[in-house]
Amino acid sequence: MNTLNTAANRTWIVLLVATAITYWLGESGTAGKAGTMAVFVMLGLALLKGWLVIYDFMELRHAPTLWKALLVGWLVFVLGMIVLAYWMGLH
Amino acid sequence: MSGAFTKSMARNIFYGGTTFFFLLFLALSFDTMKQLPKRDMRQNITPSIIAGKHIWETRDCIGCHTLMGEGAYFAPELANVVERLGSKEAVKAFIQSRPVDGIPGRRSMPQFNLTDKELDDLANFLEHVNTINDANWPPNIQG
Amino acid sequence: MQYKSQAVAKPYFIAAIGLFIGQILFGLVLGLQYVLGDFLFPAIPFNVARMVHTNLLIVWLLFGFMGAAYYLIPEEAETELFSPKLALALFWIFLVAGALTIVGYLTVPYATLAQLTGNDLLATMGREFLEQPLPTKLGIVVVALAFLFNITMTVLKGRKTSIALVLLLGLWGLAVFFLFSFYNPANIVVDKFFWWWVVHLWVEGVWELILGAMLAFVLIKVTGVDREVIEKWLYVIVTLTLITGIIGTGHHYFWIGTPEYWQWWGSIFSALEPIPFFAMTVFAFNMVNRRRREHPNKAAVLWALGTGVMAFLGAGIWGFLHTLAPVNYYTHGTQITAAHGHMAFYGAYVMVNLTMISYAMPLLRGRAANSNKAQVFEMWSFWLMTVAMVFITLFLTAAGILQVWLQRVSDSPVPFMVGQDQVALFYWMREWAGVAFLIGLIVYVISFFVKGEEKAA
Amino acid sequence: MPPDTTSATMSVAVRPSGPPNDASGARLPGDLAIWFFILAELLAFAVFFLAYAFARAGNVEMFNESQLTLDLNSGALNTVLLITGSWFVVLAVQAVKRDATRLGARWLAAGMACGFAFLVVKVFEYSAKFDADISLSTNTFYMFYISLTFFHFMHVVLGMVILAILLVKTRQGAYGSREHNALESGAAYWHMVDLLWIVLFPLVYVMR
Repeated sequence: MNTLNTAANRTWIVLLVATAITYWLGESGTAGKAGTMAVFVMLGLALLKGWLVIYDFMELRHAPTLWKALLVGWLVFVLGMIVLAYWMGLH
Repeated sequence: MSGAFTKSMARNIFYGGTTFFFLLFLALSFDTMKQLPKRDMRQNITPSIIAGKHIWETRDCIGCHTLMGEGAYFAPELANVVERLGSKEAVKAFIQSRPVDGIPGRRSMPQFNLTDKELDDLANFLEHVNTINDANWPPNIQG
Repeated sequence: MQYKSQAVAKPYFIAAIGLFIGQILFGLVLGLQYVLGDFLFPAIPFNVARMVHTNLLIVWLLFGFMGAAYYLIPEEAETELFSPKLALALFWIFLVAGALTIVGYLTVPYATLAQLTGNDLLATMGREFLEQPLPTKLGIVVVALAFLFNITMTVLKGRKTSIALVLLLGLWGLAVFFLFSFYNPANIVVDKFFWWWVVHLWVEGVWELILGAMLAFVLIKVTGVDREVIEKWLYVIVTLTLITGIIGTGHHYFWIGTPEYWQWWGSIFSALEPIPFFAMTVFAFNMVNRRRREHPNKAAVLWALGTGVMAFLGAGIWGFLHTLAPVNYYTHGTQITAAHGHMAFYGAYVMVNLTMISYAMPLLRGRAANSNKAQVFEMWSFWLMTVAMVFITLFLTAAGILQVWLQRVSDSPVPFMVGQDQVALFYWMREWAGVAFLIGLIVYVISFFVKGEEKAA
Repeated sequence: MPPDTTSATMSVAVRPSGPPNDASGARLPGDLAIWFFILAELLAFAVFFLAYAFARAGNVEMFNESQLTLDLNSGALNTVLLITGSWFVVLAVQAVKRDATRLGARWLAAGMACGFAFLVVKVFEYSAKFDADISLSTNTFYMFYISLTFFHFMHVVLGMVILAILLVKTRQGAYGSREHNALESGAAYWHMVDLLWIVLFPLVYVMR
């Protein structure tokens, strides 16, 4: 079973890689030092991962745009507010 | 048949969701019961306080007053009344001195003709309720 | 009315309206005592009149729910009621027990009533809404179980529809949670904790199932929309109700000594509680807009739509007003709570009962709907009562906001009674709105006796 | 999610709203009812996530300091487990849609294994915390950490129950290329559980 032939398989690989990066950010303490930069990276990764799960795992790639908008909109809104809260935390 | 909205699925989600959230509520309630001893000063509950709660209930004080903010909104909050009036004696004197026919034109508290022991018990109960760790409610002494 | 045994609902509805009138009269007494402090003192002190007001409310709503069940279960299950005789017997037992309780409240000092009725054996009296003496509480359990046995057997031997299922779940839940009223520990925090399992899990839990089932039934009858669609909406609504309402109990566990995480859990989930009420309003209007028949009973349709809107306003919006912990810290135990209480009870449970009565009563009297003249009276009563309730709520909200400002928020907080004197104006205005409500109720009763050319059954 | 056996046949569903097969042939997998439920859950979690984020803005030092005590390894491992479990369920659904139901059943079992592993890792993580006398009432961070992860934990448990039912039904041959509504619905719920963890992991475990 060629692992890269379907979208789901490719997505799985990308998700693992993204998780590894986030883990590395935390483990190596870069999250602490780099601060804002690290937060943008990890939340960007979360956005990518969420997007892939919604499109390929939940198979909403072929769903009505209403439902795509709802799910992705939720993801963008939550991550956006987290960034806002993080920025407020800096001051 | 994709994208259908079947009633059987809706019913199953109703059963699953209800059971899920009731179990979650039981879990939180179980944890609450474990944490309460550190907050509700149950170790200080004396027979007098228990008798005081009985007086509180059998005179239906909750029908006019609030206790920890719950009850009727006709008369003042009583969880912190001992602190507000200054002493248990002041509270007992107030209860004892209620005129039988009330105060003309004013909201009036009935004369319950409580014995001295009953007054002591009730005052002890109200003082005890004030010691409970209720996330420092009310905002001020007025209750 | 397709089944003879549905007629047993009629006495329940009549008793419900009778007790409703009693409740409103005592409400006016209470409202007057707010402004004329020693009105009827010491004969009927405030706490006794309040007991009668709140207990009459709950008992007449229970009569309404039972009448609704006796009316709709045979029709849903497409079979005769299991035992109409049992239903009638229970009617008289419950009515007499209720009447005796009220007489007991009014004629005997509460402490004496407690001694006379075995409160020393098992102390369950003296708690808000649960003031009934022990024999009455036991009577309620007996009546509830026999009632549930009666309608459950009816459904078991007949057609099992989703509406009947949801209604049964709601009524069984009501009986189960009432059992917590017998638990009265010496520890006040544990006492309050489980007291909310009766009160909250009733009005923000299982009663909403009953409300949903009754509304769904009436909407099927008056709009003729396909049962499949309505029952799907019903499931979505009751799912949202329970997944928000059960944990929503947490908004009563902010300040009574329970751990402080409830301030987060309670706020978050009770903030979501208006959603099912909003869904119910969209549902009601959606079904009426897509109706497939013009039902002669216009008043019932008006009540059904009104139920959705007022439940969303009273329970949803006015509930959200003071459900978040940081807000509730200041409004807890003030007139804001009373304002929410009035409109929520009226919008959700009084109106759904009146919807059911308005729909079923003509059929019980042998006609599809009352005459247009009678329906005009009924619509007048709808608007009089609903608008009067809106004003009661607005005036109490104003009083509550002022009370919060004077007694809680300001840098120099005033004592309770000083604050109350300064909001007396709003209590006067609330009392006049209460009188308007009574007029609306009287017009409602009159509408049953107004003649005019009726439509065939 | 045991679908009503009586409607195992192709039940004509009257749809009050939601254009499942609109003009562009777009198709919403699974049952509309599950998507209502998913939206409700996403809303509840969104409010919880934002409550955490803005509560953190209030006292950053305490949150950062308490966060150090979290077991990042088990968090990352759990993320991998859920992602893999989600992937297995996607493969299961695809297999069943090709009428390869035996293969589909095996992928479902694999997905459940990942879910079970997640629960085991979580239980160890919790027991370590409870041994260190950390509870919901220790401080606001731990209250959020335990509340969020426990709320998610119970969603994984419910997801396992759903997968178990789907597994049994798949083995009974209830699903195939023709009928897979319930299977897709259960899969959508499982993917939602994964999506929630994808946001929760960086937010609670890593972000400082």
